[in-house]
Order: sequence, then structure tokens, then C-alpha cells
Amino acid sequence: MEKKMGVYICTGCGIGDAIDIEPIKDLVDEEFNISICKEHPFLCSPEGVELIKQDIDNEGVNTIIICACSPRVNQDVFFFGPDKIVERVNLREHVAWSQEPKDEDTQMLAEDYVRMGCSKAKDMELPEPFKAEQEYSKDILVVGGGLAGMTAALEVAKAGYKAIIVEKEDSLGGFLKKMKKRVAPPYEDLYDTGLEELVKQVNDNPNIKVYTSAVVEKTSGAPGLFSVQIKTNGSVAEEKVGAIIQATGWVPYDPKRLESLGYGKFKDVITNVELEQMASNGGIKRPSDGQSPKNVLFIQCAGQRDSEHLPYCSSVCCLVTLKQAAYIKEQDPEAVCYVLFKDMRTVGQAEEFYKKSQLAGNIFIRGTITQIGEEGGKLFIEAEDEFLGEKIRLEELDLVVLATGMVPSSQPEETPKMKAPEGAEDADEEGMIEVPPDSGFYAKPALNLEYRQGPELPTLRYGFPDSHFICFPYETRRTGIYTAGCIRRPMETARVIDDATGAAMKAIQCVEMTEKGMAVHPRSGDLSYPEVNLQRCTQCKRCTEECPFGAINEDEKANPLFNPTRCRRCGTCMGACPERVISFKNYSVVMIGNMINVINVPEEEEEKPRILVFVCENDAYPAIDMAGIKRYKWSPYVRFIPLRCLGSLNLVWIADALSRGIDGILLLGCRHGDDYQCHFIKGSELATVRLSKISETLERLALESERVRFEEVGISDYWRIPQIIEDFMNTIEEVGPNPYKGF
Amino acid sequence: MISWNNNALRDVLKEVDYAEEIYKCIQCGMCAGSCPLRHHMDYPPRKIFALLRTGNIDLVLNSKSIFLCTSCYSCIVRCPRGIHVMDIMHGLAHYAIKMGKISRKNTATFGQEFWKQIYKRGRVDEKDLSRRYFFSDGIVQGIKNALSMADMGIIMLLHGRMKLLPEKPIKGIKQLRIMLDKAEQESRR
Amino acid sequence: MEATNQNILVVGGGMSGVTAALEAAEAGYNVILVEKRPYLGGKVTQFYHYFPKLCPPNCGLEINFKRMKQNPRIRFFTMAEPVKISGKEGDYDVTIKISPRYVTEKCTCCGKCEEVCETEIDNPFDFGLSKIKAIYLPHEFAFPMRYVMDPSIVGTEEAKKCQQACPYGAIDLDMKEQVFDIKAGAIIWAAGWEPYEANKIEYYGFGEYKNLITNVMMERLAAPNGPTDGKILRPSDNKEVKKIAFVQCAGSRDENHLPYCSGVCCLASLKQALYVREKNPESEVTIFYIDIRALDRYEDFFTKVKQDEKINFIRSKIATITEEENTGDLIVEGEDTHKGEQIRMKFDMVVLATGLVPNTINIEAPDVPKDKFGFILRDDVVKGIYGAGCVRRPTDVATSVQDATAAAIKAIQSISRR
Amino acid sequence: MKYFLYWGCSLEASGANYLKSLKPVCELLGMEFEEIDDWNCCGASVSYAGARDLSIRVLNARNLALAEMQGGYDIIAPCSSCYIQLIRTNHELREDEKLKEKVNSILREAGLTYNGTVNVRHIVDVLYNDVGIDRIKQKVTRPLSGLKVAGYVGCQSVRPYGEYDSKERPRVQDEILKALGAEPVKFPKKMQCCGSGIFLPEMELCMGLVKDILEDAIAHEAKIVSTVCPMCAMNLELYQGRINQLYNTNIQIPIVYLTQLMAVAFGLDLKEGAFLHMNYIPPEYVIKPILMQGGDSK
Repeated sequence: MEKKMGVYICTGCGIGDAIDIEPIKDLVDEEFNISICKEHPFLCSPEGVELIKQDIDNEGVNTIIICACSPRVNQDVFFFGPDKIVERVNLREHVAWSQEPKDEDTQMLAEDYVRMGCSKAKDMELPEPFKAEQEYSKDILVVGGGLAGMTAALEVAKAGYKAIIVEKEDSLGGFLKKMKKRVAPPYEDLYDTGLEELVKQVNDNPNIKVYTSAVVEKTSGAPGLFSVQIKTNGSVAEEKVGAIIQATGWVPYDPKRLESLGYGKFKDVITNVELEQMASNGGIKRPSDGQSPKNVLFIQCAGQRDSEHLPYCSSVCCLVTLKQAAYIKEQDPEAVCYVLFKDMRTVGQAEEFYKKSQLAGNIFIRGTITQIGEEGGKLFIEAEDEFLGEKIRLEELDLVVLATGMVPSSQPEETPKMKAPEGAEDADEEGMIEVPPDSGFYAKPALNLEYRQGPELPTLRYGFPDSHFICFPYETRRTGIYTAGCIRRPMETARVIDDATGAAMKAIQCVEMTEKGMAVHPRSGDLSYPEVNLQRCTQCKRCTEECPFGAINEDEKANPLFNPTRCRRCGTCMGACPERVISFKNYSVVMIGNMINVINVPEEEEEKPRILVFVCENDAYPAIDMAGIKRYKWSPYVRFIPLRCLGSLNLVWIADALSRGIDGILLLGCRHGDDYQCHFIKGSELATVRLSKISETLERLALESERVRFEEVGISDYWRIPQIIEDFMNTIEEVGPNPYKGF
Repeated sequence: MISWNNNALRDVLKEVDYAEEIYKCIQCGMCAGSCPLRHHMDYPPRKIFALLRTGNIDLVLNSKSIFLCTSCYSCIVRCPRGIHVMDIMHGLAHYAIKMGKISRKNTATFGQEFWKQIYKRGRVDEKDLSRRYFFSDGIVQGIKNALSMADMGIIMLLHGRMKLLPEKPIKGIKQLRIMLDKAEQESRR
Repeated sequence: MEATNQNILVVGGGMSGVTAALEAAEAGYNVILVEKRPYLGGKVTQFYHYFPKLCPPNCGLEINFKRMKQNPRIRFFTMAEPVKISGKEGDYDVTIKISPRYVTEKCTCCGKCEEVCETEIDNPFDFGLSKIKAIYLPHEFAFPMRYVMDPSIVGTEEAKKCQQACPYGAIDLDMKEQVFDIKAGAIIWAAGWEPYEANKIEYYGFGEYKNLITNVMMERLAAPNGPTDGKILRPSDNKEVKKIAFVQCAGSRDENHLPYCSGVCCLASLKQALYVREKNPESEVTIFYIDIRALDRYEDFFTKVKQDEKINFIRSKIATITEEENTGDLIVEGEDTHKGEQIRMKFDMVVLATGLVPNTINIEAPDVPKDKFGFILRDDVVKGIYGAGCVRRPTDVATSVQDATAAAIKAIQSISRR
Repeated sequence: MKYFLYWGCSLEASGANYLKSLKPVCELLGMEFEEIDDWNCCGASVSYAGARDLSIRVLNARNLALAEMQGGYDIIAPCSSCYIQLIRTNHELREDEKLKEKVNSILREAGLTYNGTVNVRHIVDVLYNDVGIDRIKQKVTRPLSGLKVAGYVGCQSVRPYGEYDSKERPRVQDEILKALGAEPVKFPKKMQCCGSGIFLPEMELCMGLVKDILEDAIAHEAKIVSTVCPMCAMNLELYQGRINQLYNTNIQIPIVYLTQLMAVAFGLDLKEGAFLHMNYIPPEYVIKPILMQGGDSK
């Protein structure tokens, strides 16, 4: 596209009072050869916008540089159609509202921002959406045919899409097949599982195809373009799908590990799973003598909330016990059920069901078991009763039920191992270390992805491939692959249904956006995508290793193979690439490099240091905006450059900036570590890792390491912004001016 | 060590009004926290309920707590599970008296005498009630008791706050007794 | 507004409503969203951090608003609410009422009006813990970023003064309530929740004792943009809070108030205990509870909080709170049901962990199944109007978002069934 | 405004000054009373020792049935114990059809039946809601200006059925006191139980309760305590000497009935209208100086 640039400067909101516009107009013309540069006292007014529109119509302007408020506001006002490039220069929050008006330094700051904006606009191209050569599929693969899987498939189908279910057993239903009844809102009663009806609906739906006794042997491709090999009854079928829902459910915690609670030792100690099966198969009987039990004890948290077993709460066991106590009462109204618990966790409206169970005469004891034994064919236990504050003894128990917990089907029985990197301290004798849960090589096989970063979804602790994000619970680290149901976290059936329904939504949304060449969350709708110049690639593998979403495969020569539909457009690959061969149409190493290059670096004698601040545009940038809105003041020597994510930070920018005489470089990014906040998972962490390697560069340039600093800034930390900048300015002052000035 | 006795509760459930509600208790402690005489109780009400659930009825019936209810209704008003805590305490006291387990003799006697007044006359004669209450342990103790309270009596008398004439039974006393007898029979069903 | 029943109407612009709108719009459907407040984001905008990550709610909202700004399929109205719904799945007529904001789209947020305005009102954003000018930006992150004038000054000289101060002619004092009809094929009711009114739990004395606050107020005290700039000071004398109590189940699990468990208050108090411990390092926290309900992996959070020795857990439903008049300290009494002892403890400040009351469908509308507490049930019988988030169950943010995502596909199905 | 006045057993004896002051005050306010013919005791709060719940419901149902038969006016119960037993029974019979049937089957033994049509009211409820603050104010001729009163509510007049007022933070009595020109003081023990029916047998424990209440009232500058229950009045008043002995305190504060203060404020004779001389701790010493300010000390 032949660019015709126009610069429009708003003098409203105090901008006109803070800076002189004429010198800016001059530099736009002189330094960038842009002949159209206009000012308006109220640019976002209809009249202001009209001014721009006229230039578009009459002068053919197609690249518009708006020097006004923050790009976070008035996006709709300054939108002139998809074929126009709009670049925003933030003269309001970052200049007029945070700097001394009519000050020389303020003026220089504004001028630099306009330069950077013009430079950026010059280097930017309109992105063209990615379109694969192959045909896109909008079908959804659902792995797992239990309640979650069937629900997801049905919801997909009801929305007009096709679904394919792959179920490893010979019939649909999953755990529902073992269940007698369901406990669900409004918690007034027990309800039928609805299994038959559900299976019928699935089987009758022409939009759903079911493979039973089947497993996914291989999944290759990318969203919109997945190719799945399904092994079923000795043959292999191939399906093309657009997105995947993994709903492979859970397995009960292995009760053999609960010998201390009498399991395996006493016949009449059983698990809640075993009781459920008995209940649905004709009745609850004592395993020892086949009698119907009169006195039944349920032991809650049989393994759960226990660092030796499952440190987490399994969330459904309280409800399950209440349900099973109801079975026992139904079978024998004279029977008595005791429930030994730590905390009753009947959240929400389920509290009603707890009350109902109490009213049925079931007895709830808060405490911990200290002993279990057998006497005259009956079981007894001793426990510390916290309500009574005394030791208690329960005798004549016919049955003891261990309320065991859920383990995600993704959790391997034993932690897999991998070759330790050189120098790893925790390597074993064979030079192996345990695979961390957030690796694609950790989980048990279910999808068999042909991904360079591993065949399965990375997981959180305890093997749940759940989202780490509170606001984005469907986020996974493999684009277009969503999880649903108890594989994500232990949940009751009502929640499983909701969850699977939501996963269906995400899956169809993904195939729709993918087809249009758009990114999915969090840069939803972004049409840009990374392009690589393979000629200059050195096969260093950094991009393929560091992509947080496993989007890049490798060929046998270790060349990166980009899968644009897997890509989230964070630019981590671009930041990782030492050869600078990865770029987006509107975001590139060169583009940012040129922005750095146009910053005016005064001579040392002028005593006007220059600090470059790379800012995460998702969190730190809004925080700076807020600081401006609060009219906080900070040094006029800083220059902010927003980045898509600090993961896209390329070290060459730091080297370039320092060699140009810029005195210090500050990185403002998200929190990392266990509770990371980076929307691209690893971005800010990778930036710090890269930063740790900058010392080499600094040494080469004979510069002090203090000149580069990373600071964690959350979006609400706007009140810290002035302090962070001041602290850094003080450091730079101590270190002294960059000796490269004027080279 | 407290051992469970599964069947012992049956009688309590029959003999104590609202006793079935003890199962609803979540042991939150609101009842005791709201009770004016909580500091004098051996077991707080919720623990009485927990003990009842174990079937250790004697522990409960021997507890003084069940006689220390001032009928202030705080526990009833505040119980998050809507349990008639006060009524259960009353019922337990009634049952304890019936079973001859009287941990607070004064209160038990006073209450019984009070009821006798009603049964006898349909109304309560305060003077007669206190006389009977003071003399419930025989004449010697009665005189002692009465003397210890004589100052009060005299004050009341002097201020015209003692009815001198004895209360006569109400007109419908006979029918009232029939009704009360029948109510008692019905209660045991 | 095009009259088409291909629209999805989303009622409520909190976390659930915004999510539902975005999920549907990004899949290619047109959404109209109405929000009662003058800005989107709902209740979580007032929160300092989320549990268990202790991260700021604006972080996720920023992403969502960014998604919204560039998505032409969503149209939203603030200060707007539905007043009547009629019709059936695939074909609803909805009457929408928009209250006057008195500030037009011309507002640039320059703040000139606020500078001249002298009248102050109770700041609704801070639950009345602070005052704000009668023309105000609801909060720093408000989206849309636009001022709003409190109706109480409309018609006064003060309002005119504000109008004259505005360099952009953005104040329209003649703005009137607007009522109009739209068509929709499906409706997502995501109107969120209100905190249970703590003064209804009379034995605690909320409203009477200054240093007795609720958990939502605590969020404001901890937030850097709150009334105390994020310092946890007690309201009576701005003293740093050293000894603080959290009273769980303040109204929840209580047949006299909310018989259901509000689901999130345990976790909220665990989180707020950490606020206090972090901001006032010498502080000591006591949490009075019946059961700690930290479901699933939230147990890890509970485990983490328990490790702090200065956070005590006492099993007791607190029975009474009284004020020590000369100091403003609060005395809580109840029974420690673990030790079986009566307790009487003094605190600088007490936080009532009040529960959630659903903003259920309370206007003329087709019948939607609800449980006895007013939570909207989702069944396969009644289609077309779907609850999402805390109108379905008292729950955390992640579950609300999940639920809203589910509601979006349900709404899409209602439209594509036609 | 016609009502049944169910005064119960105490108001003829230990609570005589309550009944005596109530009658002229209510008369002045235009209320008419009728007695329920052949009423019986309500059972008060200690009958449980000798009777089950049903017996007590029956006792009260008999009174309700008699009232219904006799004209069905609202029943005013000035004694809180009577009030709660009557209103509780009424409430339960109205709510629980099965119980009503059972109770009626017993009432039938005496040819009685109760249909649930009578309302049970506390005197405070009637004064506030039927008579109204305005009317009370109109009748005030000797405002109790500056008289700091602890309006003691206690338990059973509001808990748990006192729908006319808050169960935990009642204010109606204080509103009436204000209408009389008095100054009700805020004191946290306003609702703490005095020991009620078990005061006598559990005197040592209950004296502690009363001590707390009175000390609290005094600490909050009350010069006099007003009550609406004969049991409260007696417990608070009669044992002050013993409490001082036991706790080595020096509590002395007059305890009066609300109706006595009303009688004073309405200009009735201190003796023949308010019956202040019947109180053990003479309230005149507190009340007269107040009246002197207003130039009236009759």
C-alpha cells in the first residue's frame, strides 16, 4: 500500500497548554516529510473527526497519526475503516497530564513521542489475515464420552456445528454409568442421572458422530486444520476438525493407599465409588456377609486435604456422601448413617441438601479418626470428636465408606522423567529429572499432539490441565484445545454440565475466528501473524522452545514450522530470535528499533538523560495511563514504548538503545512466578530470563548492569509509577551518563 | 471416651418436644453465645445436642444446663437452623424431672409448684406459690427459707404488691383439668 | 437500533455479562448489553484483588474492554436496565430504560467540571466510606471513560456552574430518561448480586458501630483507589488496624437470613486476612467460622493462609458484637465450639463476611424457573432466557465466567433454532 | 378502641402498680377494656417443669377461644410472659393446621373451639401503633423533660414474635418515652434477660444478670429504669439490696412501669394515677425534681 500520512494534533484536554504545536509541525515536515499536519482544539469532536475524514477523502490520507489522548480511549472515534492505518501518540496522559506545562523538557518529550509515532506508522503495514492453503474444518472433536463430553458435543451440535466423540470404553456415559442418582440444583431431592436420555440424544443427533472403544492416536495440525487419527476396533479412522474439547474426566484416588483407614484390611471398608456401584446394581450390601447395613459410617476426606495423598479438596465428596446416606436410608429407613468430616462443604444452595440429610436423622461428627478395627464381625472406630471435645468410639458398624477423591485422568501414576539439562542440581544418577507439570510431556496420553512442546496439554499442580486465569477459565496453553469437566478441577455434575457447555462455546468461537484469520484470546481479532525469513534462520530453536502456546513445530533440520492458527500473536518468538527474522506486518524488531532511533538523545553536557521504558501494553501501560489521569508527575526524561508482551522484547533493542547513548532501560511487566499474571503465560518471565543474559552485551559495551532494570507492575499499581521512575532515575544519576552519547 | 448408644435416643425423641430438631444442629455455638446464663452451664446447648446424638442420655439429664434456661428466647430467635433450642432445654428438664434426675432442685421444685398452682386453680397465687416453694423441703427448712426471704415479703406487702386474699379456682377448673389431662396423654403419643 | 430478533440481549455488564457478550460476539453474533451502573465491570471493579492469585480485577477487565472496543458486534448502554420483557424464544420485545447521565459522549474526562463543583455526595463506589463530587468519574478505570452527574444537583446553580466549566459542551442538563424497545432472540440475565444487607443481622449492630464493616467495604479499604488509599485504617479514627476479626456466615447458612451458603465468603475472608497481614505487618487476624469452605484447589489457598501464625481460626458463629464506647473497639462474644469455651475478645475492627443475594429477574417477564431463593435455574424446558453468574448460584469469578460462556452458546442456539 | 385486657396472675399481686397505672392511662387515651371471662394462667415460663408443650398451648388456646367467643377483640397482654405464651400459641395454631386440630379436639372437652381469629398484642404495640405517638404527645401535660430513662425491654415482649418492633434493637418503648418528653438513654444491656421466671430459684446466678443490667443503665446516666413486664420489674427492683450485699456495690435506681411514667406525664396524680408509692425504691425523688422544673409537683 502506498502510504499517505497525516498527522493530527489535538490541543484539547490541556495538551495545547502544555506544549507548543508549531515546532512539532515543523519536525513532522522536516524529519518525516509528512506535509499534512493539522491541529484541532477538540479532535475527538465530530468536527475534529471530520477534519481527518476530509483529508482521507480529498488528500488520499490512509495512514493517520493521532497525537492526542491515550490509545485506550476513543478507539471507535478514531476508526476510519479497516483499510486505514491509525497510530496513536499519547500526548495527554503521558505528557500534558503528567508533566510541567510549557517546560523545555516537556516539549522535547512530546516531540520524541511524535517522532516515535511517525516512525512507527511509517514502518507499519496493514495486516492481511492468514489463510491456510488447506480447507478449514469447523467440526469439533470431543475426547471423552462421559457427562462432560456428551454435553459438549450436544451443545456444539445444537448450535449447528458437527461434533465427533471419541470414547475409550465400549459405550458412552463415563462415570455416569456407575451412578445411581445425581444430586443437583435445586438440591431438593435426588435426581435420575439422565444417562439414557443423554445417550439417546447424542445418538439421535445427526450432527454428532461417536467412536466408542476408541482412542486418539495422533493429533496433528492446528486449529481449523487438525487432523486426528482415531484408533478404533483395530482400524484407524481419520477426522479433520477445527477445535478440540478434552473431557477425559477423572479416576478415583487409589484406595489401596488408604490402608490406615482399613481399606484392604477389613472387608466392610469400601469406597464411595464402590458403594455407588453397589447402589446402582441392586442394592447396598456388606461385602462380608451380604447383609443390608444398619449402621454405616462415612469417612470424609479419605485422602483429600492431606499432603500425603491429595492435598486439594475434591469438592464433591460431601455431597456424594449425603446422597449415598440417602440411598442407605431409602434401602432401610431404620439404618443410621454417621458422617465423620473435617469441614462440611456444601456450598451455595447445596446447604439445603445438608440440612435435609440432617433431618433424615444422619449424624454428623466433626473430627479425625484415630483407629479402626473389627470386633465380632462388626467394625468400630475411635476418633477425636471436635464437637464434644472428647474421644469417641463408634461400634457395631456394618459398613465404613471412605469418601475418596477425584484424580484428573491427565495425572500420571508416576511423574515422568526427562534428560536433565547440563548442570541441573536435582538430576538423578542417570542424569534425569522429573518433568514439571506445566510441560507438554507431563500428562497421561489422551490427545497425542504432534507438537514440538509435547503431546499433551500442560497442567497445573496435581495434573489438572486447567486455566491459570481467574478471568479466563477456558484459557489453555494449546490454542483451540479446551478442557471440560472434572479433568479441570473436581466438580459436581451440575457444574460439569455448565462447564462443558462453556467449552463448546469456546470451541465454536475458535473455529469461527480461525477461519477469518483472527487470533483468539487474549488478542482476540488480531489479524497479524508472525512471518519468518527462513533464509537467515540459524535453527537455534529458541522460538520453538519459548512459544508459550507450542505454536511452532520443527522440521528434521530444526527449522521452525509456524502454525499461524495456533498463534496468539504475543511476539514471544520475535523477542526470542537472535537473528531478528520473525516479524509481524504491524510489529517488528525493525519497527521498534527505528522508534528507538528517532529518540533525540541530547549531548552529555545538556544533562538531560534519556530513559527508555518498555511497557507491557496489557497491564503496565494502562497503569501509566491511570497515573496520568491521577495527574501524578514523573520525570520528563523517560520514553515509553508499549510492547504486545514483554515476551516480545528483543535484546537487540537494548543494545541499540545503549549504543545510541540512552542512559537507562526500564522494563515494566507483569508478575511472574507461581501466581503469574502475564496474559501470555511466560512473557514477563522470559523477559527477565533474557535480561539476565544482557550482562554479556553490557560488558561488551563496558556499561554498568544497573542501567537495565525490570520492575513488576500490575494494572492497579499506577500509584507506584512515579516512585518506580524516580528510583530508576536516581540510580541512573548515580551511575552517570551513558558514555556512548554523541557517537 | 464417649461410646455411642444408637437406640437410647428413642425415648428422648418421644418425651421431649422438638427433640427431633437436634439433628439439624450444625454446632455453630450461636445458642450458647446468646444465652444469659451461659457462664454457669456445664454443657452449652449445642453440646447437649451433640451428646444426645451419641445416645448418652444420662450425661444430658444430669447436666445442670437444662435447668438454667431463663426463657429469654435469644437462642430460638438466632439459631441459624431454626431449632427450638429453648423448648428442647425445657423438654429435657421436664424429662429429667420425670426420670428423677434433678440437678437443680430449686428450679425443678419451683417449676413443679408453679404448674401445680395452675392445675389446682387455673391461676397462680404468687403468695401460695412461694410458700409452697419455700416449704418443699419440709417445715424446718421452709422456715429457714422463708425467713431468708422475709425482708422481701415484707417489702412487697408494705407496698401493696401482695394479694392478701387467696386466689380462688376459676369457674371452669374442672374442664380445664380434663383438658390438661388429655393434653398430657396426647403429648406422649 | 435495528429491530432484529437476531440480537442477543445481555442484562448486566459485570464480569458475567461482559463475558457472555464477548463470547457470543466473537463467535459472530450481535449483542446488545445493558448495564445499570454508569460503567461496565460490575462489582469486581470495586475489589482490590481476586483470590487465590491476589491479582487485580482490572487486569482481566482491561483485556475484556479491549476485546469489546474493537468488536463492532457489541453495542452497550450504561445506566440502562430492562423494564419489561415479552415474547418467546427467538422473538422477544424488551423495553429498555436509560437514566440520564447529564454528560454526553463529548466528555473527554478533562476534569474541569469536577474542579468547580463543590457539592459532595456519598461515594457509591466506596460504599459510602468516602465522599465524591456530585459530578464525577466513577473510578479511574471506568469504561466508558466518562463523567456522570448526580441527579441531586441537576436544576441547581451548581449544575450550571459545571456546565459552564466544561470546555467541550459535554454537559446536557436537559437530558431526560429514555425509554425504547428492542428486539432480541435470546436474553442472558447476568445482573449479578448485592451484598446481603448487614443491618438486617441486628445482633451485630452494623450501621451503629463505625468500626464494624462488611467484606465488600474491606475491599475498598484495601484498594489503592479507595477511601484510605489502600491503607487498612479503621473508620472511626483512621487508626491502623492491628487486631481484626472476620465473622463468617454473617447472614449466610442462616434460616433467618440467607439459608444457603454464599460460597465465596470463606475465600474472601482468607484473602482479606492476607491484605491485612501484608499491609499492617504487626496485625493479628482472627477468623470466626463454622466450616471453612475452600473447595477444590482453593484448598491450597487455605493451606497457605493457615501457615501464617498471626492468622487465627476460631470455630464459632459469633453471637453478639458490642462497642466499647470510649475507644470504638468492638467486643465479640460467642462460643469457641472447638474448645467448648465462651469467648469475649476485643478487636480494633470487625469485618462481617456477608453473603450474596441474587439480582434475579424482578420485572415483568416470561416465566423463568427459579429456586426458592430466587436463583435462576437452567433447565432444558424453558429456553430463551438464560441466567449467568451469581444469579444462578453464589459463586466465584472463574465460575461466573465459565457460566457466562455457557450462557452465550445457549443464547446462540436460541437464535439459530429459528 | 375496645380490647380485652388480659392482665394475668402477676398484675393482681407483685405487678399491681402496673395494672393500676395502666388502666387510667389507657382510659385517657380512649381505650376501652373488657376482661376475658374466667381466664386462666398462661403458664408463664416455668410450667415446663410440670407440663409438656401441648398442655401449655391448650392453656392459652382456652383463653383465645374464650376471647373469640366473647367478641374477638384484640387481646392486650401487659405482662410479657403472658404476651409471649398467648401470641406464640396463636401463631402456632394459625400456622400449623394439625396442631390446631389437635388443640381443638382437646378444647372441645369443655365445649370450646378456637378458629384463630383473635389477635394478641403487647401493650407497647397498641400504644405505638393503635394509639400512636401523636396522640400520646397530645395528652402530655407534664413533659418529663430531662428525665434520663433506661427503657428496658428484656426478652419476651419482642422475642420472637414482636413484629411491632425489632427483635434485637427495639426502639418503640424509647419512642414512647420521647413522646413523654423523657430522654431514653442508649444502654447495651437493654435486651439482656433479667432471669425471668427462674430468678427466685436461681437467685445467685440471676442477680449477676440484674447487676449487669442496672450497672449498664447507670453507667449510661439513666436515673430511672422503665419496664413493660412485671417479672422484669420485680427482678430489677426487689433485689437491689441483696445485689449490693453480694457484690459489694451501691446500686440504687428506681424501676417503674412505662405506664407509670405515662400517668405522670399525662398529669395524673402521682399516687392515685401513677401509683408511684407502690414502688419499692421510691421514684418520686427522681421524678419530682423534673416536674418542679415544669412548675408542677403534684
